Amino acid sequence: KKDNKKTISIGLIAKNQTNPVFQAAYTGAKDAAIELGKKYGVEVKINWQTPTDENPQKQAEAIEQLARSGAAGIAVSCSDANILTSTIDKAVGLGSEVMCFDSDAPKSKRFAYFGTDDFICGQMVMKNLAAQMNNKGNIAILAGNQSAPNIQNRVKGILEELKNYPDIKLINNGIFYHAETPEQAAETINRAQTLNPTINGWACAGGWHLFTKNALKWDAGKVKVVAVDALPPELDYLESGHVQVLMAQNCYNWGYKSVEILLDRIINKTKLDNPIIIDQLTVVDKNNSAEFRKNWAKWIGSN
Amino acid sequence: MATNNYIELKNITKTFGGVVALKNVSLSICKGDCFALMGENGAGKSTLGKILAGIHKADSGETIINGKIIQINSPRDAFNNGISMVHQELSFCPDLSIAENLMLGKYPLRWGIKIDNEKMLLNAEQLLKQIELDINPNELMKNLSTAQNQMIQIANAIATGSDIIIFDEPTSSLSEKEVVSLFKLIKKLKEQNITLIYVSHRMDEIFEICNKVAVLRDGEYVDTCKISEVTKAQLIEKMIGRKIEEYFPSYLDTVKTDVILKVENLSSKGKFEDISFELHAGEILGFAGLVGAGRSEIAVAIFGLDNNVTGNVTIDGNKLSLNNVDNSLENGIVLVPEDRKLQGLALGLSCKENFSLPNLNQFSKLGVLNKGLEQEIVNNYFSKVSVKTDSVDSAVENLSGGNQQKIVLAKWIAHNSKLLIVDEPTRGIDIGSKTAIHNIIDELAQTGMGIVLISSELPEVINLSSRIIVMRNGKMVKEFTRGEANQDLLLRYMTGNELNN
Amino acid sequence: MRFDFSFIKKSRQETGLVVVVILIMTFLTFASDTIFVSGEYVNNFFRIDNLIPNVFTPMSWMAIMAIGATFVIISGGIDISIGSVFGISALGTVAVLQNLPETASAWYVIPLAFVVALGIGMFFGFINGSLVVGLKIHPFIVTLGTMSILRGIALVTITEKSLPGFGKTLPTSFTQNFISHEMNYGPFAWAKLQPIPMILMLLFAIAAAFYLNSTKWGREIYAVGGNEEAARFSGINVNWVKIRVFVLNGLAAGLAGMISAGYYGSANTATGEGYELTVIAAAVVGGASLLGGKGTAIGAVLGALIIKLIENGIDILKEIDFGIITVYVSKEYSKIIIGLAIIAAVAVDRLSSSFKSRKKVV
Amino acid sequence: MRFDFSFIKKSRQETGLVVVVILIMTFLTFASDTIFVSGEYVNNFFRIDNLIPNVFTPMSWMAIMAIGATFVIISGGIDISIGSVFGISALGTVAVLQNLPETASAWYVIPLAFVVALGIGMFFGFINGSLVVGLKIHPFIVTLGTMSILRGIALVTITEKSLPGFGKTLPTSFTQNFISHEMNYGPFAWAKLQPIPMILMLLFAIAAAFYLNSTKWGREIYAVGGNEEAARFSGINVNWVKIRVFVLNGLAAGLAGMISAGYYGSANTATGEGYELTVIAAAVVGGASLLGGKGTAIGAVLGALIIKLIENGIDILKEIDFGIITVYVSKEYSKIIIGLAIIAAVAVDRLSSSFKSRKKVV
Ligand SMILES: Nc1ncnc2c1ncn2[C@@H]1O[C@H](COP(=O)(O)OP(=O)(O)OP(=O)(O)O)[C@@H](O)[C@H]1O
Ligand SMILES: Nc1ncnc2c1ncn2[C@@H]1O[C@H](COP(=O)(O)OP(=O)(O)OP(=O)(O)O)[C@@H](O)[C@H]1O
Ligand SMILES: [Mg+2]
Ligand SMILES: [Mg+2]
Repeated sequence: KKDNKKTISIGLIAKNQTNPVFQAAYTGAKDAAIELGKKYGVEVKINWQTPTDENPQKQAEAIEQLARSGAAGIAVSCSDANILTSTIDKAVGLGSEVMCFDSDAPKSKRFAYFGTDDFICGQMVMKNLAAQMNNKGNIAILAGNQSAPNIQNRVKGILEELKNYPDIKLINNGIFYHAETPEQAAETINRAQTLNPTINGWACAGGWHLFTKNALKWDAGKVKVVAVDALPPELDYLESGHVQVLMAQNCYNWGYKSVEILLDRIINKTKLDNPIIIDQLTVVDKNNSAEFRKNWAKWIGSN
Repeated sequence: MATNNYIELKNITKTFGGVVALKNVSLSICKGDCFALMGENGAGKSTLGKILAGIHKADSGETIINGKIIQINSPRDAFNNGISMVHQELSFCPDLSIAENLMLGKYPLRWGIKIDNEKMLLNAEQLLKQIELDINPNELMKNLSTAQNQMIQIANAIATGSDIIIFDEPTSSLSEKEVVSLFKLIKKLKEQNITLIYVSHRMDEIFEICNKVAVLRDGEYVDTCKISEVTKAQLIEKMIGRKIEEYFPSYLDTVKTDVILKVENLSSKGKFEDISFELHAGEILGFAGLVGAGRSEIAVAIFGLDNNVTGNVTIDGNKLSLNNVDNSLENGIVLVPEDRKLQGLALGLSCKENFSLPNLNQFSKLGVLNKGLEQEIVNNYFSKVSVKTDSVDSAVENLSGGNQQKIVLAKWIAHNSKLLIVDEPTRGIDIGSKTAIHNIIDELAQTGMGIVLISSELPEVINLSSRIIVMRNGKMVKEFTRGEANQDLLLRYMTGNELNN
Repeated sequence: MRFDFSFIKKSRQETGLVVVVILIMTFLTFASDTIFVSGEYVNNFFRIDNLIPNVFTPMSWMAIMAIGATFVIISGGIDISIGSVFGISALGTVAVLQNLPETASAWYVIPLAFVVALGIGMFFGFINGSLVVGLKIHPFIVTLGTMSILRGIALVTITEKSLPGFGKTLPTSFTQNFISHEMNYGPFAWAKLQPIPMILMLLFAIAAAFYLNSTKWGREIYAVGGNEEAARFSGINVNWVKIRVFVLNGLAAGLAGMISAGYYGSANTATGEGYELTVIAAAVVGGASLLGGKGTAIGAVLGALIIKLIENGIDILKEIDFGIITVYVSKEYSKIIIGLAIIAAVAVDRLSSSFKSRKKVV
Repeated sequence: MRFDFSFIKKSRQETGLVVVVILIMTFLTFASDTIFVSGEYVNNFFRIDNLIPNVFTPMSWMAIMAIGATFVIISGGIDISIGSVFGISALGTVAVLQNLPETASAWYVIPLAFVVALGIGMFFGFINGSLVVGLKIHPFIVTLGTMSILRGIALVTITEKSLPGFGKTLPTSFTQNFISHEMNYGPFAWAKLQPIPMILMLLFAIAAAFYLNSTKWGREIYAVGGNEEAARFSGINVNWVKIRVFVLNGLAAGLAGMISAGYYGSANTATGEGYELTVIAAAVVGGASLLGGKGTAIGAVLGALIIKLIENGIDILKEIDFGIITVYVSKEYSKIIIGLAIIAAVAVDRLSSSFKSRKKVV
């Protein structure tokens, strides 16, 4: 049945199976496996070991399991860097090449990280929001899960950048957390807006609330919103004018580039000078949203 | 003759798992009979009733009513065939009203969906009147006493207007007063030519109200007799397959020795008031009273499980700290509680575990059990009170009521006590076991233990006790010596009619 | 003599809950700032454009599910799969409706939405009930299993993880013109209220209250929860009652899922995760007893309301000035406050009912 | 006559579980590929470097918690706050140990770790138990509340959300030299096994089995779960027994938290979220009855093992060739498979025990 092509097994571990961005990464990885497999003349198998719910311990178990069943490479988006560090080191010790995407474990022995710099992402959110608000007004921050380090890093970026705008004030007690489901996020932002009508700008560390339709119950443009990610439902809000700017991560590339980087390392033994490969965020607004939307046809439309 | 037979059961067999509850039982009952079923614990009386009432389905055999073979697969089928049953185990929904409990499963409806509350209340009131119970039908079931519960259960059975009513030990939790109302009711039912099947362990009742009696033994049919043609002794012999020498042991009037228990001004709000008495070593002190008179509550209070109690209890010269079971147990006070299934035993656990529960300290060192010693002690006491079980490791729920009660007795006898309080020690227990338990109580008294006996069966109290205290509405009303007491006198004090006659 | 007082007795507990609601609302009204919106000074908490959009509307689906959970709890059971049933019904509704043209007629769309959502909910409710009855397994275990299974089915079947799928959208006759219809007319036009979820909740609550209180099917549920054996001896088909409560609970979760799908115009594979515990908490705060035999539909609604009011309060209160000391309330404390509130609500209920002296009739 | 057969009867159920474990392991051995690792062809499932690191080690903390849960379940209670207690103990351990020098002496570090982790666990267990006993509230509600409260406390106190904090690390005497010690000697040196969690689990299981079976305190727990009233009438301090089981459960969760913290060298504010349900599932699969009075420590371990084996199977199997058909197993199916397994395991147990005829002695 099988030809004699060499098989390379690559483990892919995202944070959870419910967020569409990780499905896009999976698609990217599978595409890369086919395209790059041809190029290198090997069979690349993608072993998708993402836990259904977010759970760093489960990710650690998956890494160890992959490493011990001969995975040549592993790409992981860390739900908690602290918890995964020792396991990543163990996997490296067992002979697997390990890299991180989307969310890094900087203290571990992973040879590369590909993804957004969350702190910078936060700064860019704030910078764009400030521009939309003409550098003055009151803002609040939608901050998702208190336990998610990458989200909280974005919050730190937002707060850091905010210092550059003396006329923009974070309202008192203005960081709003919520469980990371779209409905909870939508409920939280609406409640916060009603109860704090002075808010005229929202810096969102994520985009969960925008995964639903008609989540923002105020008139388009009355409050400026900048959020992260540009999933198809989020793009609708750009078009309706409820959201001004989205910071798009290329989540398809999380998978594609990761496989590319891993294969380069496994086959060509390439050593990276700088392990950190920052994926530039795409600033999506009304003008380029239609174009950006086309990406999604490829990223998740095909299945 | 055969045409006279209203209910005919043919070759009924019923097994539960491996247990044969009924083996090829055939019975004929005529219309209008008040038909008694007797037999030892586990003989299969309740099972037979439950088969008629549609709760169990017979493995084989047929049921013929009025000449027709009928299939009873559910309680509803039984209703539809005019059969209802008063169950031995009381079962109600505590948070629903009396009226609703009475109408359960047969609500009067308006427009086919809405429950007709008015009609429900009306029906309930009528029923309560029939059983001579003066309660508001809106009262929640959980607020009723055991006896009232039992009466409601009876009302429930007559509510359906059945032609056949099965009473399974209806008097076991009734006191004399309610028994009188019940018998009046039964008389009325008999007048209406309703067929009654009456299960009871109480000989006197059977002779008072029934006209025929059938005996079961170990799931097998033994015989049917006309009441007028049989004596108690004959019946007992049929039931247990041997003769019983004497119904009650002859009490040996031991000389009164030192006072072992002294109770002074014991009160607990709403339960009992100002109770004072003394108990000597080797004495059996009986407590008589109607249901709800407060006897059990006194027992529970002395045992240390009443947190409202006030007064003084002295045991063997030591003052007892109240509401403190540990202290009571240390001082050698033990209680065989009134409700064996609720308070006496954990039915799912083994005989041994149940037995050992209050006695763990006897065979543990630093908390660690010595299982060999435990086994020895268990075997020793089980043979002392002759518990019949194939293994001490089988769950108590698999044992007959009599044997269960013996285990409760055994676990407390093993606990090295000075004062044994037994509350309704023979409720729902067959004659064989009953005699055995009476003997055990008597022997314990002879060893010098003080015994408080609470029982709603007057013959039991009268025959076992050396002194009898009568209680009414939470107060002590009279004390009798053994010689003075008789059933009539006690009953008058219990009901508050002592001045009449 | 003949007047039926049982009604008053039953609603005594609900009266207690109403008092709690009033107390919380009074407290929040006094504790919250006066703010300036749309040209007027208003109380930040007590104004229609906070109460309806932020309390009553988002409590709708929670309350409907709490009523469903109450059915099961009264019968003596528990269902922890409702979050998953809610999610899968919402997903199912969107999955079906997204294939219709955006302008499809309401006469077709709305009945279809009800059939799909309630159908899915009742189907899985029936599965739950049948497993409980057929295998005689504790409902906690059965629904622990189905909770996981249903979530898994959603993950496997919805490859996009979020619906409507790429380039699709729901018919407006279901969303803007029905569930998320905006009242931009009438006296409160300015507040753009979306009353439909709330109205559906009230209708469902009334129907459920009638069912539980005044029909024999409802009373049978109390009987089974109160004493299963007694119910069986009274000729009630206990197994069927148990299946029925799970089906009704599924129906409630399905209805809630449909409303959520219509309100948000979407659903995803995480929708409803963790709702089971909030919903059970609402039911219990509303007076349902996990031992069975007790609970009411109106209580469940009040329980959900109390929880939603607390959530609203956490966002409102920044600092509470008690005269002597000022307490700063941070949103980080919300989990702590909600946990305390659940225990306190049930404890107060327990204590108050133990004060009502146990009457005994002789 | 005098020989104690109770041991055999009690272990009948465990024998059944062992059979299930063997069946699953046989199936996985035959269904999994032969793979090429470290220069050898080996069975992907049945090899020491899969079983120990991927099954036994990660099941350790789950099994320990399942034993704890079994204590509570035997007594007739339930505790859904264990995930939070586990999390907060792990966080507490890391929070304290991270302040020690990396090279701190084992004699100091390890006792400290035990004291902190078990202390935190027992403290919150005590709170749970006291609330259940003191307020007479159903343990499900109490622990639903404390689950939220403890998670909230973790979020509020640990501002970094993940520990060790920036620039800090745990003493190696706790991590590399104790909990996550790697056996790079002996016959399996190549496999780099980390046996300590497994050993701690075994020790705990043996201690717990002894406690439940052979001490009077253990007997008392069964009695309270079997019939609380009867236990009270046997002079047992029921309230104290109830508090005790919660304390023991807290101790178990604390120990598990400490092991997890040592194994991963860290903990975060989400650690243990959702564990309560898996742990209860393990306890129940292991034979504990939510009605109380039944359950064993060894059963809990076997229950956890079964769940972990299934998870491992899902990770390992890509396709199963049944001869006629080939089934593709994707990770996405894991929730479905685990849900089915929970129900199936309990159903099989139920059916098999109803075949054992009920004996009655007259
Ligand atoms: N549900 C059941 N499951 C298993 N065995 C049962 C069940 N019900 C009755 N039995 C058994 O069937 C036999 C007959 O029991 P039954 O209750 O009919 O006795 P009984 O004559 O009414 O005794 P008692 O005088 O104690 O009420 C007993 O051995 C009993 O243990
Ligand atoms: N839990 C309770 N709370 C309040 N009052 C109670 C409670 N239990 C019993 N009582 C009251 O205590 C009184 C005595 O009841 P008790 O059960 O002791 O009577 P008894 O003479 O032993 O009769 P029985 O034969 O029913 O046991 C009753 O009037 C009853 O109302
Ligand atoms: Mg009987
Ligand atoms: Mg009594």
